[in-house]
Amino acid sequence: MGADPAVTYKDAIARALREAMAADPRVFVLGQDVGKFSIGGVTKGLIEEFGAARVRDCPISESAMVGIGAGAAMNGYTAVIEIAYADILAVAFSSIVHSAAKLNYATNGQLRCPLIVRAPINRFSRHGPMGTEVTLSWFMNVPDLDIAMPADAAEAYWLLRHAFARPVPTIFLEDRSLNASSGPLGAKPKAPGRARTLRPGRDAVVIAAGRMAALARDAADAMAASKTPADVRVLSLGRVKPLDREAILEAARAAGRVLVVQEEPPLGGYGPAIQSLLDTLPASALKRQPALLARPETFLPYNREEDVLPSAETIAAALRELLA
Amino acid sequence: MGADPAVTYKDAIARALREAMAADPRVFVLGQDVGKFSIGGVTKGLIEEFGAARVRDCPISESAMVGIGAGAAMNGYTAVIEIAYADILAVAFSSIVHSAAKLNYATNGQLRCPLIVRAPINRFSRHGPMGTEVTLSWFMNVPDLDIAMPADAAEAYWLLRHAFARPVPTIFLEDRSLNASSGPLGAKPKAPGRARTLRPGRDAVVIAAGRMAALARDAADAMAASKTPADVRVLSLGRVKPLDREAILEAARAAGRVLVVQEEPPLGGYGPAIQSLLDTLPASALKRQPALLARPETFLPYNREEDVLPSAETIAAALRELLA
Amino acid sequence: MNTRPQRRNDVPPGAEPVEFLRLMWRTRLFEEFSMRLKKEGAVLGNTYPCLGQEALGVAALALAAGDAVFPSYRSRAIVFGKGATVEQHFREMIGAPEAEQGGREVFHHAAFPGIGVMPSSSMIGGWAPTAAGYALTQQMERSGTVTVCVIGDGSLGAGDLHEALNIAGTWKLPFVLMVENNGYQVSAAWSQVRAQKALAPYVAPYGFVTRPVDGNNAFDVFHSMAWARAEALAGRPAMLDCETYRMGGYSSHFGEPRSGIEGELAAWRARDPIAFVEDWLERHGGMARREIAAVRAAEAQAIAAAWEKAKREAPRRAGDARR
Amino acid sequence: MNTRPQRRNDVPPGAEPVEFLRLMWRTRLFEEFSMRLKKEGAVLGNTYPCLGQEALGVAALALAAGDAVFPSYRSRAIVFGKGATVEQHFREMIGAPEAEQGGREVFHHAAFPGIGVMPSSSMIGGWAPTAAGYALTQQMERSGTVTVCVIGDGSLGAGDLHEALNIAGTWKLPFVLMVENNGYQVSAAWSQVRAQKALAPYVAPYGFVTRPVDGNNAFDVFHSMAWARAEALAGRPAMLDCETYRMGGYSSHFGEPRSGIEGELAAWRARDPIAFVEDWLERHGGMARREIAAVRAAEAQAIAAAWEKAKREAPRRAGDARR
Ligand SMILES: Cc1ncc(C[n+]2csc(CCOP(=O)(O)OP(=O)(O)O)c2C)c(N)n1
Ligand SMILES: Cc1ncc(C[n+]2csc(CCOP(=O)(O)OP(=O)(O)O)c2C)c(N)n1
Ligand SMILES: [Mg+2]
Ligand SMILES: [Mg+2]
Repeated sequence: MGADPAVTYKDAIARALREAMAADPRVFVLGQDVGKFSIGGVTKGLIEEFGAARVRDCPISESAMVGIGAGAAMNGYTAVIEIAYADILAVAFSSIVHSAAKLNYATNGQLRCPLIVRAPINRFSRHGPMGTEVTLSWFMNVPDLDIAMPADAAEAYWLLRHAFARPVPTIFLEDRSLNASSGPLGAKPKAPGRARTLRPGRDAVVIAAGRMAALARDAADAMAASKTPADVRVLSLGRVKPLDREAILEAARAAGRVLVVQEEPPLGGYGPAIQSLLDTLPASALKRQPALLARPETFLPYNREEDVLPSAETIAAALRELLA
Repeated sequence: MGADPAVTYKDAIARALREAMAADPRVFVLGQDVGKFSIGGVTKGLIEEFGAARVRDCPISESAMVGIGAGAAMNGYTAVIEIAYADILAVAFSSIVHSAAKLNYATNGQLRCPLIVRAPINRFSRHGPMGTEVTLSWFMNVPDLDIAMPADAAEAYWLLRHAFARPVPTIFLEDRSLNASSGPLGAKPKAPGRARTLRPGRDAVVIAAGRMAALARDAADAMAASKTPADVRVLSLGRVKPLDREAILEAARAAGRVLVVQEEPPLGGYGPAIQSLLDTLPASALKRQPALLARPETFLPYNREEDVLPSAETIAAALRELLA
Repeated sequence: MNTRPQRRNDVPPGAEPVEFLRLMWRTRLFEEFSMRLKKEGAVLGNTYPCLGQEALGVAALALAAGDAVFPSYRSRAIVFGKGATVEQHFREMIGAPEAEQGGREVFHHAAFPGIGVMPSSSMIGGWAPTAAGYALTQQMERSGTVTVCVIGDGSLGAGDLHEALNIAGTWKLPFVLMVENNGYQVSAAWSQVRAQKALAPYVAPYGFVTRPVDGNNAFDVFHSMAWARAEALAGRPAMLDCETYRMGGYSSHFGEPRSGIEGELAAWRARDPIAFVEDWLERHGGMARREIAAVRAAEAQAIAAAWEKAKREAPRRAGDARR
Repeated sequence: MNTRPQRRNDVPPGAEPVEFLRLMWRTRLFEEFSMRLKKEGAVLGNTYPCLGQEALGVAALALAAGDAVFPSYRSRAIVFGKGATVEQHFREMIGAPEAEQGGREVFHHAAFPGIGVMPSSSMIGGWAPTAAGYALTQQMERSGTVTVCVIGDGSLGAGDLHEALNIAGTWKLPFVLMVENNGYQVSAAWSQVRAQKALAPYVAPYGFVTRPVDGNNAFDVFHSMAWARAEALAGRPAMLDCETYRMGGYSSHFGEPRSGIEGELAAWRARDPIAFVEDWLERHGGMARREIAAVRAAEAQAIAAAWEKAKREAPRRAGDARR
């Protein structure tokens, strides 16, 4: 098979997209500045390779762009919609929930809605409270909707590939702050879309997605190397929805101590959903109550958002407390 | 003081609205069919009493209607926006989250955003998957946003009055299926917006909001009267956000057994948020793991939505299991 | 199917005015029948009758089988025109599991994709983007077919409509916007919700060719759709601004919300779209009054029979949680 | 403040062309200065320079103090025109807790409500409804003031804009829509995203009076806003379609995304709005070249001083989590 070279997170996304377009002439791209000028870099070169009919620069009409994707799905096409940043999903909310996610249900399975909405999380780009948000919570409880939040290049690549095989819309919350991170893509996962153990460990498990999973690995590595070492497993959800209940329950049982970390406030997102799931275990299954590390109930400033977000340090501190 | 006559849920809302308009000339109403023809009945008579400048029939432009409310708030006005039914909040999502909820934060407190969005839950009206939804989950994790879900006439009245005193936007999820229910309004609560015990009980507590709280009371009453009686407390959240953490923790500690009931699927809403909160209690504080009764991860059909929603019977069954 | 533009009011080859009449009676009688069913509690779904707007349905007869229609909730006529049957409708209204939507979506948003009847949305304006998306795929495949998006005039307020039209116009999609311009949005007269009654001025700048249509004249509707279809296929998205009037309540769950409309009702009653075609058939179509009456009778009988059949074949009793 | 309509290109009483020049230099020099700061890493916020569009700011000089402006993110000129200071801007860019937005909102969306500079939104089009809401309250109070909503031409795509304009037009709000029509939406030329360049045809049907404006001619901008304000107060919402050109990149965080624009740049360089006013002052305003040059020098000096002061008074170092 040869070597498995490191690929950046951004290139991994670009590669999965390119491959899907090459494989299926009915895959096409909608977005702003996705053509000759690729604003985020992910669609670079696609217009030259696949033509302007399949790589379409759009007006500032995200609601219609998603609706167009749903309409195209009714005729067997798969649209990949690039949203400038995740906060903008708000203006497309109705199209995502009502037009796309409900299509299969409302038509009783007559029509399906494969559709991918790429919505980069823009945190640390200094865009302020309307330009840096994670936005997972808005969609977490909407049925028939997949949500991916890749933590590294391999997850990004395989989850995006997997999304093309799904009969439902996927919100693909890639994280711009991870764009330059890199790693090998590895072999095709046997069960794509399942949670992944980023790092084994027996004393506790951190469950997280996206950048928080990456930070949790840093925190766990640091704790393993510290003077009072701890052996912490990190479970990366990758695809947050459908939630990999089985993997979560298995990891929780095995470690007995669970820390969930998310960047959003504590009243929604995968954090409380996982805690709710863990309540289905008998009380004796865990050694401690599961803990949630989340940001306080506040929006994100453009300056010093890191002050309110979990960091490798606060993750480690929360783990120490859990292990105490 | 005299008698406290029974008032219907709908009239309670109408009364609170009328009183607010009478008290403050800068309160005004936006909606479709809120004027001469009051489609839901709540705004009936307001246009005659307060004039067409303050009771405004609008085009089908919910996003702009909420945005207009936010702009009016910047000049000291309070808009009460009637949305035809809660599902339609989806098209106003960006205006609610970005324009209204973030106003105070983004301007660093220079501008506040009192604003009330009345969004009736339309369940059982036979409007299908886009016309019967509860929609709380969409907003549960948005900071600086109040959400009310009144379970009875008294809650409806006092929570709406309270909303006018709040410096943040309120999403007022009144439930049309409760419109005809009635009860006395009671005296002004000492701490408006706090959770309310609808029914005392020592063996367990059901925590719920809106129609689910009303059904939980029925279930608890039936269990008290049954052959193997149980004494179940019902805590009605009323205002779901801010979440009354104190009351929830107190009730959980006191009863030792907690059932949370909600109509939405289990991955969002107040249910998981409450379970997450309960995880902050020491494991020994509760006799059993908290349980969540929610509808499965599915949308609502127009026919037989009751098949997938919690009922007094399934609530009672979940309680029996919790008490076993 | 003749899709080239025709002189208005001509009877085009391939479309018989008697077919217009059949479709219009089917529509009207179905609306009346289903309002009765709802009143009697025999069905669950609310109805949004298109009484007085029946002529709009003949637009479907100017379309090809591969053309798609995204109807509004008040588009019974065009849905029948595309070939959906009364019986299918009854099954949906009962909410039978055997129905295409399986009791999930309401009958006035029912989709029958096999015959080009596509889903609507409960969000007014929300199906304009999906219709544009469908039209985009028709353009990409060079299929020679078009998508018709039917909206009520109240949709003008909805941002989604504008986003979709701007894109459809800019991309020159094979897209026809057909407006059921009845001048009301539930209780609000058009002047309360927009600056001018016609929608064409709003739509033309997006890059649409537009045409005012007498929506109560089946001939005008038919020819206009044939014209619009040809325009759209030639890269000129088209808009038909069909002026008409709702001769009854907004829906079965509200009484008539408008007041002071007696004059309007009388004026529009004189423009009854069915009487218009019946007169034409008698004067120019060589049909006797008796033959004309038979059209109505046959439709009435078919509807009654379809109801009996739907009831029998979809025996599951409608649930109603409130009682 | 003169707000009655004037003949275009007249110098109105109460507004001195030298003030136009001051404001335009302040704007241009500030943009250049802050781009440099960003490049050097001295500030956090990205900048969206309005180079070449500086004349649009003089619209503020035709407004009354009580008038509100909801700017776009590229409206530095009109924000300065309303009285926000360079120093305030620097404080915002540093993200200092002492700044009005306290380091929360980005400087190009900063609100200074006390002087009528209202919040923008990161959602393109999203501030048109809030501006309409503010105008509604002005109408309800019969305040004799107006609200100006400034948008880039890319906003035409956004549904929120259309919803707001339809309402503003129908309700005859004291509302002025001012379009910074530079023909581009980041990398997309107008023809990629709409059917026609001018926005007036889209806006007029909503019930707006419209006027094409030479956005690089400060006199035209000034008089047009005076006209628009009077119209809006008289119950005729007004729209100014200001044609202009962005003489530089979209923002400090992307290089110039457009290609093949050399010809356009050259053509528009010949229409430099600052040179235009300077020429006018020399030819008709009785100012010597030296006096004219002193205007620029004074602004440059004031900006440098303001930066020094802002740095001193807002000493908290900007955080940058990535490094
Ligand atoms: C986004 C949205 N807002 C409000 C409603 C409630 N509603 C349903 S139909 C309707 C009026 C539609 O009027 P029009 O489009 O003119 O259709 P008509 O009833 O006249 O055929 C309204 C306000 C809705 N379904 N969707
Ligand atoms: C709803 C929304 N979609 C996309 C963006 C990303 N975006 C920011 S500015 C911009 C272009 C705006 O163009 P225009 O309005 O013409 O302003 P100009 O930059 O030319 O001044 C885009 C696409 C956004 N901020 N909001
Ligand atoms: Mg209508
Ligand atoms: Mg522009």
